[in-house]
Amino acid sequence: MDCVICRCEEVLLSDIVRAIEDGYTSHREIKLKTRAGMGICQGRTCRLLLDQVIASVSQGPVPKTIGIAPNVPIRPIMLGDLAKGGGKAK
Amino acid sequence: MSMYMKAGIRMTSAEIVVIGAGVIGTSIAFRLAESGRQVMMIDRNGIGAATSSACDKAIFLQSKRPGLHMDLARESRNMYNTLEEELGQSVEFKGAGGTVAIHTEQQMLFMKKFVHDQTQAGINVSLLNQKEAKEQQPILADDIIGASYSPDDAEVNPLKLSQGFATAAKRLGVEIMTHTEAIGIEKSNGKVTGVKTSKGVISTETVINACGPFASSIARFSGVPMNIKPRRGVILISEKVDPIVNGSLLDAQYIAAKHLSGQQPEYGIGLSLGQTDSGNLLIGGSREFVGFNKHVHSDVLHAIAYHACKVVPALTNIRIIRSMVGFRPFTGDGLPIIDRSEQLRGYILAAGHEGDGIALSPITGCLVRDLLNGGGPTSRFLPHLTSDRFKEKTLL
Amino acid sequence: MRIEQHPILGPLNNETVTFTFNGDVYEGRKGESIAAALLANEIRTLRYTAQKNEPRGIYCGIGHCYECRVMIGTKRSVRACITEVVEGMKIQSQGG
Amino acid sequence: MRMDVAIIGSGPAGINAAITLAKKQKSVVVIDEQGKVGGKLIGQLHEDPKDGWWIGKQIAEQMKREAEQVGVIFLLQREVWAIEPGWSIKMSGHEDITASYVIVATGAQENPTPVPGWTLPGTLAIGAAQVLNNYERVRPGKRIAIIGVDPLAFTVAQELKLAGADIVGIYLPPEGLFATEKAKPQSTIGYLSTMAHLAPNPWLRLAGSMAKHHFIQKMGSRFYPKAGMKVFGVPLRLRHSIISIEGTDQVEAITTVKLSSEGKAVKNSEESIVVDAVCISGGLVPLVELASSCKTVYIEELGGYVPLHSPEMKTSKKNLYVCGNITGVEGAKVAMEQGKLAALSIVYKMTGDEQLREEVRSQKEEVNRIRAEATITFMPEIMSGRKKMEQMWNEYVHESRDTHDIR
Repeated sequence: MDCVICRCEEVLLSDIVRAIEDGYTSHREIKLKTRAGMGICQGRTCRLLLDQVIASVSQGPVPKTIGIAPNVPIRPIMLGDLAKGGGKAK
Repeated sequence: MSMYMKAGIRMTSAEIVVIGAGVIGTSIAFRLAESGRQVMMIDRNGIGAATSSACDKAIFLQSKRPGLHMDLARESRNMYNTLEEELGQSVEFKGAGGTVAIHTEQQMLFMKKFVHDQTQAGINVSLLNQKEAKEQQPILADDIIGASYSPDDAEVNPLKLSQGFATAAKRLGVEIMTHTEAIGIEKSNGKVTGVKTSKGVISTETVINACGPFASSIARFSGVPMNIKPRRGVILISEKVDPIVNGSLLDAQYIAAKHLSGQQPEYGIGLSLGQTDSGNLLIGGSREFVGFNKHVHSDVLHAIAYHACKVVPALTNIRIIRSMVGFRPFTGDGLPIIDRSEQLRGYILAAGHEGDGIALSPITGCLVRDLLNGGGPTSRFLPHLTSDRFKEKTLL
Repeated sequence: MRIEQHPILGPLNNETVTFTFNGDVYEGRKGESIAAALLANEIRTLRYTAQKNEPRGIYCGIGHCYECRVMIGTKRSVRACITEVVEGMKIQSQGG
Repeated sequence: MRMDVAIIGSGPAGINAAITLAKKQKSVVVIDEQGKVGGKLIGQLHEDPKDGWWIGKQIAEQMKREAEQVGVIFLLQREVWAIEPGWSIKMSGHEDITASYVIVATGAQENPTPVPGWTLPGTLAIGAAQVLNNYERVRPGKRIAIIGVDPLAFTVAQELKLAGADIVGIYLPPEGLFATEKAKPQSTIGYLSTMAHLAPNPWLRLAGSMAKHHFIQKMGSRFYPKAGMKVFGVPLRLRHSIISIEGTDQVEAITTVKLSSEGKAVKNSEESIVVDAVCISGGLVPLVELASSCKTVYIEELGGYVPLHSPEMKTSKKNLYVCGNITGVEGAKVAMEQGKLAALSIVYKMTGDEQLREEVRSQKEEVNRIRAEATITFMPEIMSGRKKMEQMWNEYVHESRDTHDIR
């Protein structure tokens, strides 16, 4: 039975399986292809699930990706808050 | 079960090997396959996984300098009109026009001349007063003094673009090997004989280096030196919001950062704003020479955010969910190198589009096709895109 | 839904606050989260998704999944699960 | 604001670290994105065989009072979005905090188990149900089903029951991609046996003694009553799994299926059961994102990726320390002792005081003692996980002694 995997971007298990079968095999490729992990939670909820799907479809070990690119901001903050540190040099 | 999962290469020879599966490599692979060539495309990561997925989505014509740059961009822009039909899928292309916001009298002076030159060159672009600018782009700050507008500017989803080219190329028989890194070029008697990869050797007489900012590392083991250096660009991605941007938006500081070398703003900040079909805003950006350093100090993010809020105050309450770091292939004159190597036969370079990879992706496939096949509608551009134009001045 | 009597935790704080959700007026308890206040009023659906228009409510409860995001005035994507409801608060469902 | 130490996370680890530091006359700030202090502690409620009722909310309030008395500054409802060397803590609202030392005590997050229909309002991560029920005092539902068989599921089931909810059962997750072993009765009984010392739980004691050996595990799964057994009045259904959650605008029912002793779904055994809430328990995973600049290692027994750290809680980054569930999933009492240990290590490093060296040493022992005594073990192999970490740290120190300042 099909099931939502990425809740933010409404990506289904079948979407991910299809992408893997089409040759998009890594975490990043699946993200770029299906948008899984691109939403407001940035993969916090689906990251580990994606690893499991990859392992299952490719019949390999669960990829032990940390899945955490050191990507700031680590929390979604308002652009206005981010702007407060700017403009010093001007 | 996917064939890409297994290690090792099924095909061990190819007529042409394209290294790099970004918006440039995939476009080349597609056009070559279309012209009957047998092509293999390799990428150390995945389709469009590097620079082509860390860029904005605008196809701007009015930001280009009149002359060769403009002619290339215009021709490429026209190719977009039929591209989705050719690829058999949507790349979220929209001819929704583009606006350049003008904030200061100094910018106005610069933009007046810029727009004048562009109009002379036959570009459909006009200057808007404050009221017209706000009508065109209601989210602009009240203190803008005007804008320039072109209905010919357009936009596309870069992720869909490389995926679209790749899918269409595959349909035409191109074999795509992802997670396959080129680690050497095999040569004999001054000719290419193969590409050494992390998964084995592919014998070929023609190899195309379409590695964008990473082209230099391939060039190094080909023995053919080149001058492309990475210029880092950072873009902020917002949460999904209802459509608020009409087409694409730049500000005059962006144009200045692009074209004026003397008065660069700090971190090369200039606003570029676009919105994807999914509702996320892409808020750019910076231009910096920091090598391949992916770590972005918060000062850069602050500067981008500060500038964006100044030009578009409506963005203030929108949340930023992440930042994108891309390395643009910088040549120095804003134009790519599409050229055969003189020293090594069969080695072709197709890289160096800097921030125009998205705009010039369609035409680059045709340029390389015409370079290899001879003749063709784009061959008139090729003499201007050779690598020996840099012979006098070394950038690195 | 409120646990007025609890064998271990004793009686409940009875100080109330009044707030609105999508224009309707509700009563909550002082100090509780927006999510708790809405659930106590039997409201589980906080928003509908952008693409498929599916209902969503609180899921992780610790501010990670953002499923419970709501608008408070002009402030977007406020997490109902970790934000305290206060007197006079105007809460709106957020699209997307 | 310039501080000696900034602590991210006000859970039991972070807050105890803060109290310890403040008592040693260090200036310390605790930052949390929640409005209340205590992290996951606030929802906890269980009967401890030795100490009676453990009421997380009260313990958190008490610790907060103590912390404030000794001068700890709390910055709540601040989202930390970056930590830059120096240390500069970047927060929403753009308040500037610089600190000589940082302790990242961000705890753990839940690992979801996706089930068709799990996005319907009314389906909650089990930790969310716990906080709503015990802290907010709002029942997540009147009739509740629980997916996943693990210590947290048992604990929360009992807590929901205490608050008057009707628990229709604790079920196995659906068989498939995400719960291969967890979805099998046999391996679940094996897993339960590792929690045999879970004292407040009679069924587990039984399962524990029954399931020590593989053969008996097999027998157990075969003879496990199809109707389930009741554990403090909650049906534990090891021979049923939930295959979907139904409803239009919110949860209205679950569909269950019977399982063979091998864990295969029995044909035509689907049954629909009316519920208004479903809790999913999929285990906990350390939340390392704010410490992602440190070297991290994967240790299954600790819950996944964790920052590489010394037995004194220091990481590969100079003056960055960790404590609590970010270092491996354990109970609140262990987290508190780890917090104190991280704090003492920092004070020792700051002062070089020999007496502190002794305090650090004895606090390390205290952590181990509390760990050994824990009544709830989330990760059955936690001890071997901790040993692996110590080995990895020693290797790291050995490898990097010429290049790094790992003091």
